[in-house]
Amino acid sequence: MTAPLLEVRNLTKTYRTGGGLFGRERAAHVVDDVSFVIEKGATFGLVGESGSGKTTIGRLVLRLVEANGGSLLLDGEEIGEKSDAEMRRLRQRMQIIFQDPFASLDPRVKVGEAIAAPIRLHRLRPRRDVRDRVVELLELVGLGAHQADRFPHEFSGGQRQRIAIARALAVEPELIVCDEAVSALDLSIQAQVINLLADLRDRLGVSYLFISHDMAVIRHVATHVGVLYAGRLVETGEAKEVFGNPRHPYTRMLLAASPSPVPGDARQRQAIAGEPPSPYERAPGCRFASRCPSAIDACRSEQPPLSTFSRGSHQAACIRAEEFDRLTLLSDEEARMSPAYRLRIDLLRRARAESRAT
Amino acid sequence: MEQAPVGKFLLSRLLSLVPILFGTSLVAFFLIRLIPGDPVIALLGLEANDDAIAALRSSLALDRSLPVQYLAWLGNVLTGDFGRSIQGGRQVFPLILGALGPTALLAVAALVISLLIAIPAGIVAATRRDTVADYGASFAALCGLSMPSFWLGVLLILAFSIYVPILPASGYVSPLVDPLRFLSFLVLPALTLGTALSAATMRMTRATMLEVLRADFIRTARAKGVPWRRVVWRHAFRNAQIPIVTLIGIQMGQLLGGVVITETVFSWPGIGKLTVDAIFARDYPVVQGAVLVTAVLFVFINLLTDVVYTLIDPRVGLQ
Amino acid sequence: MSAVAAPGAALARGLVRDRRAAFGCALVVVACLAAIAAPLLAPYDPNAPDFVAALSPPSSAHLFGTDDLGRDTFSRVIYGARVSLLVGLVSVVGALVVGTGLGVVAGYFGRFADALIMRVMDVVFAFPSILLALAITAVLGPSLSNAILAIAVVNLPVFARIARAQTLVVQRLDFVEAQRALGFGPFAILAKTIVPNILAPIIVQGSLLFAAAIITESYLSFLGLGAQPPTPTWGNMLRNAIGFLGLAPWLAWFPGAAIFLTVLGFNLFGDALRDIFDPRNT
Amino acid sequence: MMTSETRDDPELLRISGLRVGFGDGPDIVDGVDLSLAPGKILCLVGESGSGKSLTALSLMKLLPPNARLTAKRLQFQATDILALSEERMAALRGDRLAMVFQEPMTSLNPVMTVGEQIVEALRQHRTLSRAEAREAALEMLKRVHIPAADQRMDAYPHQLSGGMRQRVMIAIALVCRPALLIADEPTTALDVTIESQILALIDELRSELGTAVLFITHSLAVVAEIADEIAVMYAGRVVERGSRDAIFSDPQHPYTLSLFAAMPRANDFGRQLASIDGQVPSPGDMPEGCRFAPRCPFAVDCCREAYPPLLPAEPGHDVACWRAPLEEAVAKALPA
Amino acid sequence: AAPDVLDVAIVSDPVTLDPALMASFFELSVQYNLHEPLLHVTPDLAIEPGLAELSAPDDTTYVLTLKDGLTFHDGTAIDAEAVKANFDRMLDPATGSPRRSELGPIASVEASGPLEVTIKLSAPYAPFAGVLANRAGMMVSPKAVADLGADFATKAVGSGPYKLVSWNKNSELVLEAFDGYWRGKPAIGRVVFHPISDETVRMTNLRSGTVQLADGVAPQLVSQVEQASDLTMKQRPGLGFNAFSFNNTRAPFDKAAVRQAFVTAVGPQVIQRAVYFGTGSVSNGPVPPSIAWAYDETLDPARGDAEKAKSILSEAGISDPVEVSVTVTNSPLQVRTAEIIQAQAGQAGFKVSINQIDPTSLITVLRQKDFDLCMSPWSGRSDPDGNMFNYFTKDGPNNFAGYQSDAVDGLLKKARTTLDQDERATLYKQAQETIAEDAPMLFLTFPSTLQASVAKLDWMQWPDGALRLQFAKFS
Ligand SMILES: Nc1ncnc2c1ncn2[C@@H]1O[C@H](COP(=O)(O)OP(=O)(O)OP(=O)(O)O)[C@@H](O)[C@H]1O
Ligand SMILES: Nc1ncnc2c1ncn2[C@@H]1O[C@H](COP(=O)(O)OP(=O)(O)OP(=O)(O)O)[C@@H](O)[C@H]1O
Ligand SMILES: [Mg+2]
Ligand SMILES: [Mg+2]
Repeated sequence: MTAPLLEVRNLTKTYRTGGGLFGRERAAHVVDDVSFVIEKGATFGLVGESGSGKTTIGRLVLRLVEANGGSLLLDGEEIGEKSDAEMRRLRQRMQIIFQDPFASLDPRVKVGEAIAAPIRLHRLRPRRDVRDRVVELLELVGLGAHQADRFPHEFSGGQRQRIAIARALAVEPELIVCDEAVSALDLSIQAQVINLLADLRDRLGVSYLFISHDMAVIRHVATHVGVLYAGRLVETGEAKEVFGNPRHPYTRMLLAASPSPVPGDARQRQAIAGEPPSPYERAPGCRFASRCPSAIDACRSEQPPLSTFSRGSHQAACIRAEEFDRLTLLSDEEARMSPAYRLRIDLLRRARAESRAT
Repeated sequence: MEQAPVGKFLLSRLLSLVPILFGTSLVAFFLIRLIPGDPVIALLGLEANDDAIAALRSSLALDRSLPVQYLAWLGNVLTGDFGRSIQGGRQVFPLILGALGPTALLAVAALVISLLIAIPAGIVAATRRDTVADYGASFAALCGLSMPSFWLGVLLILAFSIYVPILPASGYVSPLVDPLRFLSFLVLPALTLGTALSAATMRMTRATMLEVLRADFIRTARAKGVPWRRVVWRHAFRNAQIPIVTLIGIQMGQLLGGVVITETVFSWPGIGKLTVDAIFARDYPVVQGAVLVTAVLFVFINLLTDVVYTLIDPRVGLQ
Repeated sequence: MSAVAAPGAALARGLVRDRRAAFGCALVVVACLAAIAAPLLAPYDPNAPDFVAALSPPSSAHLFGTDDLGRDTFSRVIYGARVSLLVGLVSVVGALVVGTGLGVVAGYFGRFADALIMRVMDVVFAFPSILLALAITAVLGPSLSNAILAIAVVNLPVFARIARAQTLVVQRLDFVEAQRALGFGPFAILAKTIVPNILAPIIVQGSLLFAAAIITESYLSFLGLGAQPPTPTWGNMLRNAIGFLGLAPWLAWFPGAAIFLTVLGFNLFGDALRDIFDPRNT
Repeated sequence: MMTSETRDDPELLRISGLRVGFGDGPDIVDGVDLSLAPGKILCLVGESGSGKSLTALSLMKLLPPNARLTAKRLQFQATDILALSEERMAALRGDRLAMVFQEPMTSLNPVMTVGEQIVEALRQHRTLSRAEAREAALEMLKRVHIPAADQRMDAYPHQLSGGMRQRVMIAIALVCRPALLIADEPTTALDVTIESQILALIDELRSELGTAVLFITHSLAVVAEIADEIAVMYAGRVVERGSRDAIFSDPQHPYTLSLFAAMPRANDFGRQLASIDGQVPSPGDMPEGCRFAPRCPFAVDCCREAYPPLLPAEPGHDVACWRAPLEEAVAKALPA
Repeated sequence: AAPDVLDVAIVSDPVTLDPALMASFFELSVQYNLHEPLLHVTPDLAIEPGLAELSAPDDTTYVLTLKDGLTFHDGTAIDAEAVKANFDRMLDPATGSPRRSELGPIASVEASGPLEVTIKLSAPYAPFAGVLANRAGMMVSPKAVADLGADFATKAVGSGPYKLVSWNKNSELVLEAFDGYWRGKPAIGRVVFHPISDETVRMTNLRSGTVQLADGVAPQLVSQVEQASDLTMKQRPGLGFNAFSFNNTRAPFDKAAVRQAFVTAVGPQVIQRAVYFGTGSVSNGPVPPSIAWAYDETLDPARGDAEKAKSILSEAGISDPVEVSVTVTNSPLQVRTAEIIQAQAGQAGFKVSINQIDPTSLITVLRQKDFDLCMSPWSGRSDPDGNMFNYFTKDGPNNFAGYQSDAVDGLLKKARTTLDQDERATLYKQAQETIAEDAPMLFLTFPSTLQASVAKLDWMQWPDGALRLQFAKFS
């Protein structure tokens, strides 16, 4: 059996923050014993509450921040110990699209050059073809060649995000960490980018670690899903398993809270009461217990391991995982829309099909 | 890891002093001996004859081999004995400390003056970019800059002790002895130096402020309704401080190393003139001692700047 | 591709647009021209004394008057540009390049590199410039180039420290991390990402130290370590003039103005450089 | 006092003929008209780069220095913002008029703790003691659901996650309870639970204080949830405008339709999403007629010749399309 | 009331206050106030009794008789033992005192009575009285020397009109009138010396009244000071000379003709006017007109004559340009002088480069003969021997030129041991003539001593420039 493209084992990250110059240091346990694998051509969707450590995991995977513990295997090879020079070579195989595209673009470099530089660095195209490649990439993300000569601050938020995507794609990596990569895009551009990523996956076997808050997007793109809560994975497995039969109360609440684009529909959206545990303190027991409607005493005494519920690759870290009913989510929103809406969408589809055909 | 970061940092910096001082002492010792000229001849001048030279040389132990001299000196320094000046026979360490005091007082006064002039001027220039205020401030700064301190010093003396005789032309008295007279002596040299320093600080302030004023968080501050003046001082200026503090650290270093020309013009008995005179007289013990002491001072100034960085910008860590 | 369009073109466009920059550039060009074409421009031999005409005030025969030996100040100011510009430019540019390099390396790599580089800089800084100049001269012999070397060495720590401090801040920004993620090596990141983003204060410092270097040169040549008489330099002329403060004040005006205008030119030019290469500028 | 004033005002905000350009380039925002009543939420959706953020920034008069702003009318609470001095404008900002910016990472001052930054906004407009202000700021941080809020008060922005910074920004904007909140994609960095909490908070403010909101977002779900009014922008112009229900149940403009069609939906894993073919025209090179025409499958000659005015399709629902309503114009032409 | 404090600007801070070790000309001003020599010299260079009276029973014996009841500043008596101890100290090779050679061929020093010291010489030594009126005659307290050890140099205890109060390096040196001074307590109670090395700054200090007396007025400022009604400018021909040594030991100046040509090319009148602004006088030899009896006014060669210089060169078969370097220290006066020499010699076929060095290196350069032409000015002594012996005898310590003339060597040695002044005058004039022919040195000017004060200060000026402030008072 061939090794998966990326295997993450027991990853742990603790930030130390000094309280001022002379204050005592405090430790924030931000990522705690996280393990998952990403097969070639798979998309691992990472979801979780804001601040739960998703970005940190993304950065740990690329070793942009160093883990406090755990190992990272790329093609079965440990990369946690690689020297800087070796890491640099590996970086061509792994890329990250940062959550904040503006901060991750050098304000003094024109975007065309920002995209061209990695192509030249890794000698992915002969010099004279670089410019064409840059234009090609810009067009792939819905920007035009004329935008290559502008600076990052001259772009809108969504445009910057697309530039960041184009730059990551430029090195033709095998694994891309997409940290909220499509969240600032309007729906049609988002669709274009998601299609592009899917196409790369299908044609070239590119894999993704896809971090997003948007359940609809995750559902659309992810083959596997991991649900992160306060630095720990609480549920993971194949996407259709997890979405179809969520076993951890947090996952269930997350899905239940997902909004629906049907007016009037979403009013039942339910917020999760309470707040996540502070990363500075570590209480025994399940981290979600304080907010969990189904928590029992046992939940507060011991941290349940991730395998509590295990069917195939589907795992959940909840001692009551077996007890929950199947969660039925409202399915097709379009069906609930007005007739006029459906008629016009249908017209649009047919007109598009028509114009593409000619 | 468990120790407060600053403790660890201080400790490592203090440890780093050991090789620095060793290196400095070695370089200082041999560098000054590289320069042709003989301290004994320098001392005896034109009247030197061979006997007198030989006698003095052996009484100063300058006739021994260099490594022996170096080790002997180093040994003495380690016990706190920096030796005696060849010129005049004073104890080196008190001599240096005695000169460092006036220099430090002058340096602090000059820095304060320069900051009082330069920071507001730099900020005005940056916020009113391309207005008369900006041009005026920049013009004045460049005048201050292209005016060598010996000129500025002499012109100030002409102005304030001859045409409008309100200040003494030059001199020094310890502030412990007569604080008022001390102040009257301090004004002109501090102004001379302060003006020169303020040129650099003003330009630096202007440049970094221009940079910072474009940042997104400035827009946030304005969106909060913070008045422009406060946006400038509290948001922009604080973010512009790293290069300014660096510059101040450098200037402090330069000042404590001595400002020969200003000291000469105002007869200020500082470390700069002492060191330069000692260099010219090839007064080995004084030069070596002064270099060592300044090196230690610099290490401390830099340590201080590094600590200040962390206070200014939480993203900067120690080490 | 045009994203890397020649900086020269950008500069030219910037100069056309910005009148101040053009003025600064013009000043620098005039100074350089004076230096290059001195023999053509100077009406007199700058070193030929004329004791009868000593200390004569500006007149039509001697535009800027004459000095204590009756030499034509105008000619000397023109010739003075040669040494002064050379010293200013070479020593500052040299120190800027090397010092900035050391500083960013220290700031970026931290730890051992930082400790080593910055402590060496401390030591260099602790040595009085005159001592360094004398020592360099002692080893390499007295010449103008050694004076330049000495001035550059003394300025080295200044640039190193500023560069290091800025690097400490900039290297934590996301876009630097992005470059690392893209697989750029540390030196590529330093050269292409960090340096352009810390250049503003360094350019400012450079254009300021230019003036200081001209004046330091006069000090060194005064000690016999720089340009030797009768070679005129602006610093020397200014220094000499102080002895004639009451007698012949014009001796100071003209070299002083030459320094001022050149420094003004370099500062305006430096500002313009910064603005032109700062995309966020209008 | 202030709230009563806003309540009486039928129109809190009225923009007409807003144009924004850069340097001597073309107008990027090209004649936007919007209005907003107190207590209402107007959602601005549209193509990325169409000028939504610029429109928002124009209202705050916080456009970049090289931007050029012109408008027929820019009126907030009966004051003409366009004519306001910078000082008067500053007094307005953060107090009655607040904004959450799109870039959470760079919009917070890196050298001030988040607590200080919220306190500052508060003390700028309210006379409060330091302790009171801190108390109120902490309260606000809790209301935007930052965990361990009292510890986070003293954290620096770089120590927070993206979503937390975004919430700090929201806290700053809300702390003075503004009459108009301009929120530029405030919830894109937030997970669904916090998003809904923030939306609830906004809703609360709206009902408590009559705060009106100009809400820029790409999430149709969010729009569906909170909008009273919707404006759809494309290439610097508003192409469709109306009440939420009107737009959702009766979307008219082909661009609006494209947005809806592009939504990923349940159970379509692996299927292509419906994106729009072609490129957005560049601002310097806008087509003569309808700006969407080159990408519109319904476009006919007249679309390419003249720009369609924003005309009411129904009362309170305006659309800028020559071919609206579509079914009448094209149904016959298309094969079933 | 007249002020009781006099602030004096001097050119540099003294190195040492120990007269046995002092070496710099600029220290004299301070030294003469701290340590009065055994004999006193008048402004006209006559020698008078001071602390002691000198008699010479024979050509090689001198007897010093001390005034009774004199004490050093520390109260110890100035008696024969103390004087002997001083001589012993200066003569002890281990002291390394430059005074040792000045004192001449001393055979023995005896305390022949409580207040009487007998000094025996091994040969007659004509300058001896002059020497005792100078540095070598300055007596210090032997007790203080013993007690203070290495600190004596900074705390000197002497016998002069003023005693030391405090000395802050580079700042101020404070003296206080000595009650026990033999002429009576000086009129001015306190004297503060301020070392101010820059000539312009010294004058601004004087003009502002921060100091009331300034040493070393820059020549170009003389006329300005003279015009100022509230200032007094005093000038008086000095004892020394401004000259350059040719390096007689190596090409090109090993040939007398080349030296002659160079001397002819350089016009001292121009230097006197352009550099010294008319102060002082032109010099063609080592003895200044202030030492009238030995001054040779007949020396008047053609100078500043480029044509003649050229012809001398071509007669000697030397083809120009002759490349030489001229070494000077970095004082403005010297650099200006060098620039003029460069220009003038340039017209006569010399290609002159200027080599600036610092003053410390100067002495090394001179001693190592590492130069072609190097400044070697002399502060001068009241006796012509002091201006010539060390410079022109074969192994004179200041014979930097490497001048080897049997004739001059013999004349100078003879003049030293001859006690009759007329005879000595002839010998010195002969020597000066020979020197003028051989041209081992390039003589330029005899500088004047230039000092200035506020008008209300009454003071006397000495040719050696030393300020003797017991004779000063505020009017
Ligand atoms: N400083 C600037 N200089 C030049 N063009 C700019 C500048 N800022 C923005 N633009 C241009 O203005 C247009 C509108 O920008 P804006 O930020 O308003 O878009 P947006 O609608 O908010 O998009 P997004 O949804 O992606 O944030 C964009 O095409 C952008 O390229
Ligand atoms: N440099 C740092 N120092 C201290 N704490 C940090 C640092 N960086 C991140 N954290 C903390 O780590 C936690 C996780 O942050 P991370 O950015 O990984 O969250 P996230 O899941 O990406 O959240 P979001 O969805 O909001 O972006 C947060 O609690 C944050 O405060
Ligand atoms: Mg994140
Ligand atoms: Mg936007």
